[in-house]
Amino acid sequence: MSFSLNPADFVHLAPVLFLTVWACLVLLASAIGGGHGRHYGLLAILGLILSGLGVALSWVQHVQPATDLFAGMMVVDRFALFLDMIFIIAGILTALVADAYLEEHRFTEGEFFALLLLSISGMMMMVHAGDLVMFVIGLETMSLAIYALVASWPGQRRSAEAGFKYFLMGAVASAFLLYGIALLYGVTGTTNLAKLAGVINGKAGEPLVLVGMFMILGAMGFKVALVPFHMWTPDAYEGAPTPVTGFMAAAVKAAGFGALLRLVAGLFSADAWTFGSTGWINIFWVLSVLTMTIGNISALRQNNVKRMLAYSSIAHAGYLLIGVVVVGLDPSQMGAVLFYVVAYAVTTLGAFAVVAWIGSRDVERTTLEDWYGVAKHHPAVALAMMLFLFSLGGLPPTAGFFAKFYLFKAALSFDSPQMLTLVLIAIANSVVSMYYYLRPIVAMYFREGASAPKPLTSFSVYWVLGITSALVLILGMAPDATLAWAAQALMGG
Amino acid sequence: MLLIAILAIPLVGAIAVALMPRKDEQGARHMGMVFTLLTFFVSLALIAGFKISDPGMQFEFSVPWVRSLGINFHVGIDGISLWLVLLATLLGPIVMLSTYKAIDTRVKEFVASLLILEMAMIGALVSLDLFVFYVFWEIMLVPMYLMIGVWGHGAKIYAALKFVLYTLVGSLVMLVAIIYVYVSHGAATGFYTFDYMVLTQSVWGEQAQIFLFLAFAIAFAIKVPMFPLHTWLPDAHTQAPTAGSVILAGVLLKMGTYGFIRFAIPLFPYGAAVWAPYISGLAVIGIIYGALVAYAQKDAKKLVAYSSVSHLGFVMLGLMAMNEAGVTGSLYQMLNHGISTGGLFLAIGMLYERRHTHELDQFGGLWRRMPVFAGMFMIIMLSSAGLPGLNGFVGEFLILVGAFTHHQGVAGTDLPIFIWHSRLMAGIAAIGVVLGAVYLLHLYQKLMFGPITQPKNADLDDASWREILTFAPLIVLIFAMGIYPKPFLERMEPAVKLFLKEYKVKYKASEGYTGQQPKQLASLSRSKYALPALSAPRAGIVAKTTMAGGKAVSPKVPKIVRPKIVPPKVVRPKIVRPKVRPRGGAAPAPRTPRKRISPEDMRRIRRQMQQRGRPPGRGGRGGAG
Amino acid sequence: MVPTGYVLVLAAVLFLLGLVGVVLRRNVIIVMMSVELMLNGVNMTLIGFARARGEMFGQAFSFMIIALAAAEAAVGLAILVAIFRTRRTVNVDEISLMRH
Amino acid sequence: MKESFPLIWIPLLPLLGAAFNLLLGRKLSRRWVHTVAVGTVFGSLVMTLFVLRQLYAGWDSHHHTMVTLHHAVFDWINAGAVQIKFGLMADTLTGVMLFIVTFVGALIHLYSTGYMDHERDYARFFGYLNLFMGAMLLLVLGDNLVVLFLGWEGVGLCSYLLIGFWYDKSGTQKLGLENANAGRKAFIVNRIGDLAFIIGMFILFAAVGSLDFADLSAAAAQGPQGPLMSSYAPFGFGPFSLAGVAALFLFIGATGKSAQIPLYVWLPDAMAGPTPVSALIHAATMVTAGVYMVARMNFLYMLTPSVMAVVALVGALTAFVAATIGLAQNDIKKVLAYSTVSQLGYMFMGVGVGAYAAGIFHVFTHAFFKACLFLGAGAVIHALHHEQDIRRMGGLKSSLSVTRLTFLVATIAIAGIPPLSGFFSKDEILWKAISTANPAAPWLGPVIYVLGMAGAICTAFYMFRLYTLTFEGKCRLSAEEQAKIHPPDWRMATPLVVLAFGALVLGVLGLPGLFGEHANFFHNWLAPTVDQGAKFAALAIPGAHVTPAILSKSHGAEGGLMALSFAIALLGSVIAWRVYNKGPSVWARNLTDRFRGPYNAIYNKYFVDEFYFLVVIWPFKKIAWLLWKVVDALIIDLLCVRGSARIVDLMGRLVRQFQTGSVQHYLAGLLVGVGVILYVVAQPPDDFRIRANSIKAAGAPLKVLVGERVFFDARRPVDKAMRALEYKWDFDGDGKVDEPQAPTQQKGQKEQAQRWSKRQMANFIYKKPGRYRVVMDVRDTRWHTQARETQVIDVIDPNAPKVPVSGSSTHGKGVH
Repeated sequence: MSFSLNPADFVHLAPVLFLTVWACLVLLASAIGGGHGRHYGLLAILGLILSGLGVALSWVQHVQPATDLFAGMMVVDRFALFLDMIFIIAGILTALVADAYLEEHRFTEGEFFALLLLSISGMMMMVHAGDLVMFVIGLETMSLAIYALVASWPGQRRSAEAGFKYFLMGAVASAFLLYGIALLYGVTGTTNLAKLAGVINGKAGEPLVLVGMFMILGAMGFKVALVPFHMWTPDAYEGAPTPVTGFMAAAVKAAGFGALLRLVAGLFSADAWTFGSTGWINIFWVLSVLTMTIGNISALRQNNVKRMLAYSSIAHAGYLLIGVVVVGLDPSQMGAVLFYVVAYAVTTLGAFAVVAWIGSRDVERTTLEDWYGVAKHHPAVALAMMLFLFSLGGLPPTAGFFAKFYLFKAALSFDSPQMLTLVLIAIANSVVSMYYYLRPIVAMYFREGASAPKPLTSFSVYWVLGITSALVLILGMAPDATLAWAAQALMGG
Repeated sequence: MLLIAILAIPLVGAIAVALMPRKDEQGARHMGMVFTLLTFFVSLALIAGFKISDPGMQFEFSVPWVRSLGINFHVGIDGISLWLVLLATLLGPIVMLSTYKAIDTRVKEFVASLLILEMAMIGALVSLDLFVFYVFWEIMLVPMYLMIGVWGHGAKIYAALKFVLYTLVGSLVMLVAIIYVYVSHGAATGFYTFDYMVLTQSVWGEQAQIFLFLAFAIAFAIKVPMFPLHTWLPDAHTQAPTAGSVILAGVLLKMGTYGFIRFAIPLFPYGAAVWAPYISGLAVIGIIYGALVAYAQKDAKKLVAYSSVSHLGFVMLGLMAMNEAGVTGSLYQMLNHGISTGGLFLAIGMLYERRHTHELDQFGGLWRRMPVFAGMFMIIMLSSAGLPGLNGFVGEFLILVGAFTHHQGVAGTDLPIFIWHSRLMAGIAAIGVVLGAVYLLHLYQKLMFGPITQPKNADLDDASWREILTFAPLIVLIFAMGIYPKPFLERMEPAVKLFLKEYKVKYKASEGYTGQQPKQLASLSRSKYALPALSAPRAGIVAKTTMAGGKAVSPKVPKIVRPKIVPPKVVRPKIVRPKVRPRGGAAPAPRTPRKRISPEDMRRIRRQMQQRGRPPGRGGRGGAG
Repeated sequence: MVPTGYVLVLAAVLFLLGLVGVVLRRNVIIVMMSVELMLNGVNMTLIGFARARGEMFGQAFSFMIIALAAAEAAVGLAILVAIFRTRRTVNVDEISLMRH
Repeated sequence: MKESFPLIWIPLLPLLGAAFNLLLGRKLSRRWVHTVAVGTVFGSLVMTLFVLRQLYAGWDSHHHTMVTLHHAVFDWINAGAVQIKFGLMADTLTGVMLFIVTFVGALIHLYSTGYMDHERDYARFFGYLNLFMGAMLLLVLGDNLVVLFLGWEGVGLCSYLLIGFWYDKSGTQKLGLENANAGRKAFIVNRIGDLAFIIGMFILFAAVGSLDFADLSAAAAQGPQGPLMSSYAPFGFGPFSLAGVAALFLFIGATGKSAQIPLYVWLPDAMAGPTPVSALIHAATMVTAGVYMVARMNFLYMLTPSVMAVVALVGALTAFVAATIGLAQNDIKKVLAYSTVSQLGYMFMGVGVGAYAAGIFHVFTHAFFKACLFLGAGAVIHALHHEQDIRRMGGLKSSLSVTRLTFLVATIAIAGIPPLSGFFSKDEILWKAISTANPAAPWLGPVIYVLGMAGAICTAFYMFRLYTLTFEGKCRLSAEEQAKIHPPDWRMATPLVVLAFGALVLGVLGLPGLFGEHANFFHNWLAPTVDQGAKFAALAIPGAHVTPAILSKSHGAEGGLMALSFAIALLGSVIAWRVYNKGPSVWARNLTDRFRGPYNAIYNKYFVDEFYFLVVIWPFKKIAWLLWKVVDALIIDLLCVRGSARIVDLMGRLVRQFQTGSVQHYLAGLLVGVGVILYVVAQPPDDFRIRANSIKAAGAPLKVLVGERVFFDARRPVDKAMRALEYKWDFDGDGKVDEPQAPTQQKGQKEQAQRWSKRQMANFIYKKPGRYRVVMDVRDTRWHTQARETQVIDVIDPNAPKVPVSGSSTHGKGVH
């Protein structure tokens, strides 16, 4: 294998590298500056904006075909750039929320933002990966940072426990992933995705390849919280500091699905892998049904809003899996999945921002009782939360509705009874899910609170709420531009 | 543009009210009043500008909304929707007026909800694009949900939840059907659109129609509500505040029946014909059942709620008669029900304001204290009971005549058994008229007659001027519509005629058509907006279209070679056009067949997609390594 | 020369042993060691394959995994310390504050 | 001949009066109220007189022709085939009804100003009364059934409102709901009739396509070929002629409005209303609407002798039954109420035998004497401060002399004693009844005649009982009550006198045939409208001969029967006079004691109300309650709606039990997930299809021929599985592997079973016809997993095509 370093590759990689370096700078600054104060958040946001500009520039300047960097280790295509943009926006919004949140709950700030930036750079590596090795590096960079973020609330038992559970399961999942990669390497002799895709086609029946493949998919299922690999999700989401939870639901999920799509639509796209009773489409079909159903019915009676949203995120992973199946059938329908990812990310960030907003002074007010009467004292926030919940439930005119509609449209464009069944199951799930999405609304609007909540007062949270609710409405009512971008974000394109 | 104005005014009003200071409750009420009145007066211009003899859509307006999916913000009204729109705009100020005293908490939010609700209802009534319709249809849920939940009473949370979930079940099934219609129509014609005017020009195969109609029908039947799907209604009505009940009964329930007449039947005439006997059977059951159960109620609001089940059974029965008398009667009865049942809810709401109960046993002998109120209540009650000379009679009479002469209008059901089936149906339904009198007189007697038994009732105030003013428009309409219905009927007539004509044409066309794909008929178009030019993409892959601004997406996006489709000339309603032929262009457009997909097909499609859509990047990379 | 198959089987056994340890052991330290064992199984697989193919990719990858394992251990132990501080235990069973 | 006339003003005037009084009357003085109320009705009366003048001018008594006045007001209900105009029409029949309504109505309005003088809701009362006038006038003026129905329901509404006028008092001045209940009963019973009425309308509409009387009668005049005579057999019953069904339904409607069996039960209760209301609505006008309707639809009834027989029989039965009930009532108004029911029975008897003129004539005379009776009764009640029990009255002739005199005249009239009006009208009906010749029921004439005569004697009896108990003998009231008796003022007395005078002399308008061919003015007046016998006979319409032709020519018979009915009436009167002359007598008490059973039965109105309660009302309430509680609340809501929600919820709770909080359990879940997926993946593909000769089985078994070499292969929809698969086949289902074949026969079964072929194809020759099961085993050599596919195949012998493919005895068992 010849290996030559093309200096131009670094230009393409600049946003990722920049972010990594910036993370280190933030860390350094916090080490020097003592770790407290508002400027770290702003610093992180500045870095994200700069990186985002780079990504945008890359998108505009992008010429096809996709660029392979470092001898195929990484690839720059619009698919990855689109996801990059999601990560960065999610990062900015999370940083804004965290800024207020951390100040209120008084824990270390500099490291937090450094970890945030690091995890974003990991995600970017992950979706840019052209090689399984790169993929692992990105995944681990992201995961390790997130483990730390989850457990970053000092003195909070729940935070540490959540971090531990997430870490341990993540480590095992990583081991599975690595073992799967090792097996694939053993059979094919390469870990480059493009090369693998060529070689692996003829080896569908090989036990080692199959085991490897499904170990990798299992590990990815863990990352995006598919049933039955989902069990860490509620605990980790509940225990993590709320901005981190939002970030996990939005960005980590997006990264996971991005990577999953890379794998299924890139690596395992051969017919023999895809179709038939043992192809991954069938398996994902079943997983999709299981994931959305179990996610939804588990959320039904949750009195903890954060945990309920965690289950809801599982359910949404199930819906997204419909998109994965669709992309498996027709890669040009990628736009449907990506739009859904965007819509879900924006909505869930907003929802978790509200959850973060309402708690104060080391207390996260996450039970429904805590939410009683919010609408009376804070009508605007209640309205925004209602918007997010309706978006999650898929009521127009919100982003969630349009995303769901677009996804179902993509699924139904195959006149296949199986897809119709899947959509109908998703429909039934939507109805069930509406029940628990309405419960916080009931608490906020229909109940009288014993005492007025004392939420965060920092203006940055309100910025986030404003931005996310505006985005939810824009994506729901004027989705044209986003649709066009999502439609262009084809893999290798 | 007039319709856009009618839609925009309440929306602007809602925003304006939302921005008002929280303390200024009276100001919010006045603001709401101003905007609802403004909407109403602007909507009166619809009557003025309405061309009576034109059966097609009027005041049409269309602007692309989501270009890449062929969604247009397409609105318009015809004789079918005209009066319903006016009913909605009329009930707006009436309801607003009725809430001046009834709502005293969170007034600002209430007024905003009301205005949003009004906008959504009008939107659903005027939209001519399935997607737009669906959006408005769902938006209606939210303010109503809040109204029941926030300003309701009793088990309001349960009722609100039931209302939303019940409705949602149906509407999501409808969403699937809408998407199916869109996708299959696009695949067959290469013309992806949700535009009602375009979609109605195609017929689907028999089997597909049966299922698609069912999917639409479930959504609408829940909203109507028809017999076994009605249990959300009593709860919602009982727990809702007066304004909510009035709007719910007045306009919201009409959405179901309107949906049948506007969407379900014209799109799937064969399916409608197949299901019609069952639906009319359920309608008749609903008539009798609703009346009986209404009689058993001890709660005034529940009684009226069940009476809605009975009344809307009449509407459905008339609709399923598929002849001019029946359909016109249904339309008319929708208005009547809005006015009379809305009025009943208003009246019961006024009693609630005074006594804070709906229990029949808590009242009695009110006439002595409230003669003016009792008189107005009497008129509304009689209108609901279908007394000749009042509006209810005209609708019920037409419906029953229509149902009775059902066989004279429907293709394919001329067997004697159907004749007698329909006559039996109409005969049984007519029993509902008697039962209507039974439960309404029961209600009235319990409230108004007899001595005053409860001390609390001994010093009730008679209707105030505000309340009289609330009732006045309804009572005027009750008499006007009962005595001189011509202005209403003559505007409905051409649209109903066209509806039936197209129904018959399309029924004939779909009878025996077993294809998987929809086929286009000789154009039945009534809209100058139903042109492909305005409504975006026609390629096989919807997502891959040009970016906004006309910039090409990428050189890799396949150019799907299709003959340029020349927009046909603006076609006024000329039914006679050549037989099935592709839209517009001279050369037949190649169609992407959309058949049942086996895994083999899936592979083939994928391969095609890969060849077309997938750039050779992967292969190239593979080669490089 | 040891046949490749033997190496692979040994690696698989290591991996499984690690897995069993992770699932069954109650002490968090041992659980984390078991994770390392799993990763070593992976390493061994890689090396076995690489040797059979006569190339160095596997070994290189292994180094990366070792680094990765170290990073994981660092994070893991940090979290463990945090847990121990708040509840004075390293028993897996007792770390179940959040459930259902 | 048609003429135009602004007829709308006749009903519109009272309607405007009603609107005025109901909207403004509360605030205005009584003078305004009754000026407007009475003035508008007198206005209608004047208009009516103009109408009558015009009708009279256009009427030719010899040629039986007339003019009709029309007024097309506006298009009312127009939708497709339904074109209902709001049209009014006046012909001779309408003229009579108009006169009755406006004349009697005007008098009663006048009377009411006195009667209701102390009433609090004065304006409301007159508003309702005017409203009633308007509706009744619309009813008689309508030129189609729908306008008629508008009036029909309108008068029903007014009846409801007026019966419940004292909505918070019961009949005995206590607070209660009885009055309101009575009103509701009237309305609902009427609605039941109306239900039949509208169905009748629909049938006519479905047949003719119009509901105008002109169109309907034109359709009827087409005779047996017309649309009305087509016969139907719905659901295997029948055949019925359409006209018959329609006429029957319309008549059921009439039984509701005109209080005939079985729907008469509301009328006695309706006496709860103020007495002028009883006089106007429940005696003179509204209740005769049914008779008017039948007369108006005479062309329809002529088509169906059987329905006419039903009408006559129901009328006769009602006449008799109600008269018997009247014998034992003690409430002055109840007696009159049953008397009204009974008299209405006579009217239906008349129209039922085709004697429409006679029926209407009885309506006419009845309006006078019955209104007079009710108003007289009202005067008594008014004078006695709402005492209604005749057992407590008596001896009022001195204190209420005018009332007594007019009451006596009316009593004689209703009892049927010549030469008062009642005699002529009733006797004509009886005469026409016995001489009827109904082809559908030849026995009809004598039967209804006997019933009618029996009713007549009862009538005479109870009317004189009423009169004597009220006015003769000694006064049975307490002294202080007697002191408060006051005679009616002029507003109440004038109508009494006028009506009594009418009852006295109006018989001359309908003298029997005995007095000459054209002596019966009334008959001639109505003939252009209702007498279609000759015309219909020419069209061979079956009912044409219902109207008697032969007997009626015999003056001897007519005279004889007249004498008989006079005698009967006199007998009844005299008995009553004798028995009750001195108040409630011992003799009568003894008589009732002796016949306790029959007496109880008639005293309690044959327990009809109780019967209806048991059979209709009680089950109705129970069913309504059950539907609500069982179907709605339990089955739909609890089981279906909330049940499904509960199931989902339970599933949710179950699933969450797995979320134990222990990370190792989560890991176990993860492992199980991976394990299950790997297990599934490891299975060989199961989507094989076994094909024979490249033909895929589609549901039914594959068919091959005996002796043919059949090529089997196993295909997957998606293949190139890249899996190392091996196959073996058993073609005849005998458990032995046929392919790959064992190399030698000596090799054991076991070894053969272990052999596998890599080929996906195989072939075989079937020796015998029958049904076989082909079994293919497939295994994955890498995973060492195995699967099995089967396919049923029919082997057919081409030489014996009829050999059954399975289950035949030659093969022992169907599947090898």
